[in-house]
Amino acid sequence: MSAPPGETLVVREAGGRVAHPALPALAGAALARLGPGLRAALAILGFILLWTLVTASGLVNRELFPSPGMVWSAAVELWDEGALGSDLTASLGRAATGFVLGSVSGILVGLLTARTRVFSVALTPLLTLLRPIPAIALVPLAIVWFGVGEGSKYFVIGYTVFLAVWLNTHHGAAGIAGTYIRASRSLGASTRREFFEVVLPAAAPHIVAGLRMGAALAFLSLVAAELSGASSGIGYRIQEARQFFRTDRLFVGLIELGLLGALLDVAFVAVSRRVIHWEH
Amino acid sequence: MSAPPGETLVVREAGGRVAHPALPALAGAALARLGPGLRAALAILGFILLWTLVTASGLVNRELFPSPGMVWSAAVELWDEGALGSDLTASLGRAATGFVLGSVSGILVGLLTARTRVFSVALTPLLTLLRPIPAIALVPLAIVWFGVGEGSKYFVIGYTVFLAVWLNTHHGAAGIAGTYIRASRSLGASTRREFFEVVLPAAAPHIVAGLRMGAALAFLSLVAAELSGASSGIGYRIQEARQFFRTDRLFVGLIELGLLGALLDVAFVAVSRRVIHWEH
Amino acid sequence: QKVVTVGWGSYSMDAPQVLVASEKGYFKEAGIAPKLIPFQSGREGFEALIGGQLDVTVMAEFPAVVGTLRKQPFAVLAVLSRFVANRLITTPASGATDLAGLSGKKIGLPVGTNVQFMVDEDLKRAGVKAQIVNLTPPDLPPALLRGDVDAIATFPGAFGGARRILGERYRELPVSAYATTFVVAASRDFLAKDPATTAKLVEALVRADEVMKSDPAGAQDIVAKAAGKALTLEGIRADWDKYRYGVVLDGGLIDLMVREGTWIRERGIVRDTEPSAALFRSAVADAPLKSVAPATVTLP
Amino acid sequence: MAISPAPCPSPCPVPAPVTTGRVRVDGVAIRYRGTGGHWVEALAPTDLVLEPGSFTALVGPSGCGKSTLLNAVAGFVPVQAGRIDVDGKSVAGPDPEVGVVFQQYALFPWLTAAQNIGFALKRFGLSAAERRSQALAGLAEVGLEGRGNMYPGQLSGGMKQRVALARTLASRPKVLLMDEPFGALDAQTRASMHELLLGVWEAHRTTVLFVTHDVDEALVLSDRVHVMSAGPGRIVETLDVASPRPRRVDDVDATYLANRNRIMRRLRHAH
Amino acid sequence: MAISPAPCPSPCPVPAPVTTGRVRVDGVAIRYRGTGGHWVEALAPTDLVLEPGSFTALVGPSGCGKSTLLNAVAGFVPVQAGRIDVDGKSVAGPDPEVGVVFQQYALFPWLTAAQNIGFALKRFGLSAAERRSQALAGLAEVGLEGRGNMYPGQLSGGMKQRVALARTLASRPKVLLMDEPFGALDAQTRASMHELLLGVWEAHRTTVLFVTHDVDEALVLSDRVHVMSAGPGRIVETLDVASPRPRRVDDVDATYLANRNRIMRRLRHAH
Ligand SMILES: Nc1ncnc2c1ncn2[C@@H]1O[C@H](COP(=O)(O)OP(=O)(O)OP(=O)(O)O)[C@@H](O)[C@H]1O
Ligand SMILES: Nc1ncnc2c1ncn2[C@@H]1O[C@H](COP(=O)(O)OP(=O)(O)OP(=O)(O)O)[C@@H](O)[C@H]1O
Ligand SMILES: [Mg+2]
Ligand SMILES: [Mg+2]
Repeated sequence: MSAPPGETLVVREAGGRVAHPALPALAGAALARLGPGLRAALAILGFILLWTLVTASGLVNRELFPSPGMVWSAAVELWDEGALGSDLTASLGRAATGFVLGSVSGILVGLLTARTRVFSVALTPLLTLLRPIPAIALVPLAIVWFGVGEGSKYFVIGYTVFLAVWLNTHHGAAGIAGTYIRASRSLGASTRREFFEVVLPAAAPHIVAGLRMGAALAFLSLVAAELSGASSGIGYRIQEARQFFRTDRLFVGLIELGLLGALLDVAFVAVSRRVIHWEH
Repeated sequence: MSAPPGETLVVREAGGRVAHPALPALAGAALARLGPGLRAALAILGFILLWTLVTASGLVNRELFPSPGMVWSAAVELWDEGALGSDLTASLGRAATGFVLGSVSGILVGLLTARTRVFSVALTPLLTLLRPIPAIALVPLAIVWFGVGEGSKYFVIGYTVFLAVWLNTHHGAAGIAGTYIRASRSLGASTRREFFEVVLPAAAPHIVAGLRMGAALAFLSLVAAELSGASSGIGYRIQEARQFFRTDRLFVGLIELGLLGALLDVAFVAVSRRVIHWEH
Repeated sequence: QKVVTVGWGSYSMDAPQVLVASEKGYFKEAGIAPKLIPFQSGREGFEALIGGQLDVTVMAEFPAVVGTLRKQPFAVLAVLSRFVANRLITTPASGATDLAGLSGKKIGLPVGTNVQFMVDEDLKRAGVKAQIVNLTPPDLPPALLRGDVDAIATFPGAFGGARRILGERYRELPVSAYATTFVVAASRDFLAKDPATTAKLVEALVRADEVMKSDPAGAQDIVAKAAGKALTLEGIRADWDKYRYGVVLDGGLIDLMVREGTWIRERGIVRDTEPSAALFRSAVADAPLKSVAPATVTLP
Repeated sequence: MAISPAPCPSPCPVPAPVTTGRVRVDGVAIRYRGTGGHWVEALAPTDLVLEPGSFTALVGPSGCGKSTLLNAVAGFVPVQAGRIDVDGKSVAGPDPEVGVVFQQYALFPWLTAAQNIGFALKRFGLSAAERRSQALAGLAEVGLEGRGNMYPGQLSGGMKQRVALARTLASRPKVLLMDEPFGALDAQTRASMHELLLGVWEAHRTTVLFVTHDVDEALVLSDRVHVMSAGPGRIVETLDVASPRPRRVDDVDATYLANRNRIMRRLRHAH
Repeated sequence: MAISPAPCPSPCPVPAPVTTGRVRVDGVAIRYRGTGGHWVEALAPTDLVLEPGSFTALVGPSGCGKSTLLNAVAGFVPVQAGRIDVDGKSVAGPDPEVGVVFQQYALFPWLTAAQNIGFALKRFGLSAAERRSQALAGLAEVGLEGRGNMYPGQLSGGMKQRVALARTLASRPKVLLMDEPFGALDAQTRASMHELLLGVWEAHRTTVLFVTHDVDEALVLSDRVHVMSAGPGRIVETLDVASPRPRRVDDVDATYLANRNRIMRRLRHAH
């Protein structure tokens, strides 16, 4: 889908058509030589510097827009309280459980709707109507139906995960190249073998893409799920920080979400590259 | 990506390998003959029937799980109050404004990060860290930063839209086939013409896909945006229903979201098929 | 007409002065056009006040305590009412008839609010240990109904809804004399820029307060009209006595703020400031109320 | 990429006569439902016989119905009229007795080369070890010793098509259908695949139906060439190729040239 | 799909001698940075001269550096050593004087056929109406009258490549570089494209460098064939094709056959 990363640059250098090959181009060429990790670190350092300058300038209310130093102190405070660790455990546990529930059901329903017309006709319109309903709108129902314990949180997280995984699985399993099916049949495979040995692996890249999206969504719906009925977790801690006007602690929560989510995604991509090794 | 819809069925019929070509297969064949609209209507009718049966069975508390009839009455009630119409206007207005703000900025930043290395290096890591932070976690900050009026709502909606549109625009504009660029340059196009006449249209299918996702997200974040400082809108009405334990009115809100979101998506696809006519 | 933005919630019963002054035209007479902006909670209104989005807001005292400890630029102008009928709500299924009966049981409430302060104080006084479950107000009655928790504690405005949902299973447990104290507060900016308007605003509230005392039935009609479907006239009449209305500034407010401040500090989340009486006194701007009704200001 | 040696030691042993793999296409016509709901006539009523062990090519311009005819023999596409028999048994669906090699290889990318061949062997109820050793033997036959653990994505186009050929042969078909199997390969790789295919064919002596639009390919490989034309698809000319085997692409003669010019001219007027 | 008539009325008028479009490749070597960071030698130092108005083909197996050499002449790829001149001017980047036709057409799918050609005409500062009429004339030249408002997605592969050819010619190049332009077409369409290309070439008399791995194509089209070999890419044989024009694919002679066998054999040993 994308051109080899180096090539565009070569064309540009060879073309010599850039009207002002000034600072951006030169900086770009210099940056190209750094590794991707180093580049990201540099960008984040630059951002923190900017952030420090803005808060130090006195233009903003630091209680509402804390400086990096204040956020760091708040993180240390949360760590000393032991809240950082326990929040992580609680949130990751919830996200993981909701993710497993949502993705298992999403894969099953997706395979059903993709490969059996009756299920497709019966379920696709309903699922299409469910998609625009956000998890947060379902929190009240979740509490009523599943109680204030972990059940409702699993439901809210699992719901968003389910929709993403179902959609991807459905498209993957419905769009399998006809030649795979033809090859399988003309090699004498039974319907059962066709399903397990051809349909499933052929849809696997899409399923894994759905799982990746689902993992991101499990994270995104965590805050909504922990709004009510939780007494630990990142979402809870964000709520608590809000109640006590601790914007610095709120920022810690947001940064936790950002870092964890990004790390999770990187880990997910690394693992899925191994599972779906033939796609790369 | 997907095989022509008719073909799989043909293969199946010809194959004659289905062990029990019983009810599902026959029903499937019959359903295949109906139009897609009719099939969806049938499915939804069936679902409403099922729902009626469940609520009539007395197995569920109807205060917490209202019957279709109760939901219909609640909808009529809301209509008579004039709330249905005003909610729609308010919510659609907010979603539209947030969508426009988010998508314009998303397209601009996406084109910048895709075509200029310095911006890519500086912004991509930050945007990656922002992605796992849900809109709802930003609501407290939005109120403080952007006010209680519509500003904070536009921010919350625009934020989610921005991330989706940026990501798609970035991938679209970064992954343009090298031959288009080469063709453009060897036909004597200037950098300016290359950008407006080649890069932009070549990235357009991805941008439009991002806009479609953004439109869905504008809808999904509406409820979060209307949690605070709103006195109308579907999200507000859902909150209100929750405060007063009117599960029937809550269902009306959820169904509104589902229907509107689905309709919007259908409309979006229809329009974008015309805009990106060459992709079909 | 000077436009004043006012943070507002479902406070029809908690702060009827605002509705009465509006209806009677006292604001208009004072040259003020109040613009009510609704919030789900006093907390959000307070956030908007701090963010410079509101001129004044109505809320319970608790956010003011936190805001003072966090040195936010605002001031309390006056107390509007005190809700003196706080209760824990339970059902027969819990088997509890008093606080002691909740020992080892689960109590649902919104954590980080005055409700938690109230329950904590009472449990401590009674020497009872119970498990607190954090729930947003709308989720409290269904959680109790489902038996997820054994009792709930909620905000004054939510008792009616809880009674409706729980039906005949609705039971109340008496609690201590904690009174939710509803105040009106202004941003420091607004106070500094327009002291005259502030005083006129307070004056209009004082006039409304007097009407409520002299003609409660008329005031109740006004509230019923303004509240629309959310409250019935009968409900308003039945609950009227659960409030002690009066635009005042008294020592009781400071005492309560110190108690809450100490409690918050013990929880360890806000610990940068000593919750002294002097600190909270400094968060109260008594000049406007003093200028229109000096007798109602009895601060130490 | 080494090209495998000449298909048999000279003098060639006379192969035993083949008796199975007779394909009879009898008045077969095929229509598709087009996008507008109306029918597209893809193949006019067509008769065709493939003798056991023969190698037949089908050439013709794009869209003339070559794949349609082949897919009907493979059991992928139902016929609207007429019937297709393989050894007297009517074709009702895909059958491992009728093997197919596809242009796009259709190797399963999630299986290694050996596992792909193993997939075809499963129907014989062998043990895993037997399957593995037979799969490796199949790979060796197409010149891919030691590549058993490579995934299709790691193989070049020519190698992929060799694996696909080995996989199809592993299910021991009596008839081998090939739909532009070398269409995606460059001219040099294609030439070496021709030699390989002929070698394998001499060894297995299945009946082959080979679809291509490359006249040279048809002439190098087959005993008989059917030229098709579109609108609706039908056979417009049949030509027997008598040149002795083994044939060499880089050493063709005047008969070859005459046949080539004749088919070329036929194709120019066929579309 | 009608094939355009013979390239010129007989007797052919003797064309005026062409003087521009001389390409000189002088000791050009090209390396790429591979995935591991180390360098891949794609083209060993190579000399090559394309005479004004000549038609030169480059044949060779996949990966032997044909595209690399062509892309260097086009200014797409920087050279590591040596220099490339077009009419004495060193190539520093893409230039409309050196037109390129790509295998994957590279037509802009969001523009109609006429607009695609108009894209190339913009640099001449014409009015929109003039652009349109010149674009339509260009389309007519490649046999696509009346197709101006069709989008590339609505055209067949052969038609797309005609539009691409017309677009490149519209920028009035002195040199025309074609990288396997007909590789994706079926054999019949390809043959008709050959006639079309030769007709256009006779009319414009640009210098043509034509990359292919199809020996027949090279022999039918060109004055001179360079055979390349890989590891690193280099020219291993050069062959002048003297057969008189116009040549016909469906009526080739013995000289043709000798040349063909010679190149085929060279290629067998080249990779
Ligand atoms: N599944 C299908 N649905 C509708 N029409 C089809 C289908 N498959 C093929 N056709 C049509 O039937 C005709 C014959 O197609 P077929 O694929 O058999 O041609 P072909 O000779 O194999 O062409 P090519 O050389 O391009 O592979 C064409 O007009 C094609 O458009
Ligand atoms: N952008 C690139 N980066 C690294 N290596 C490259 C690049 N482009 C080509 N190569 C390598 O250079 C060599 C020559 O490639 P080139 O594309 O010129 O071959 P070719 O003769 O055109 O092949 P084909 O017939 O397949 O088009 C090959 O080994 C190829 O892998
Ligand atoms: Mg075909
Ligand atoms: Mg190439």
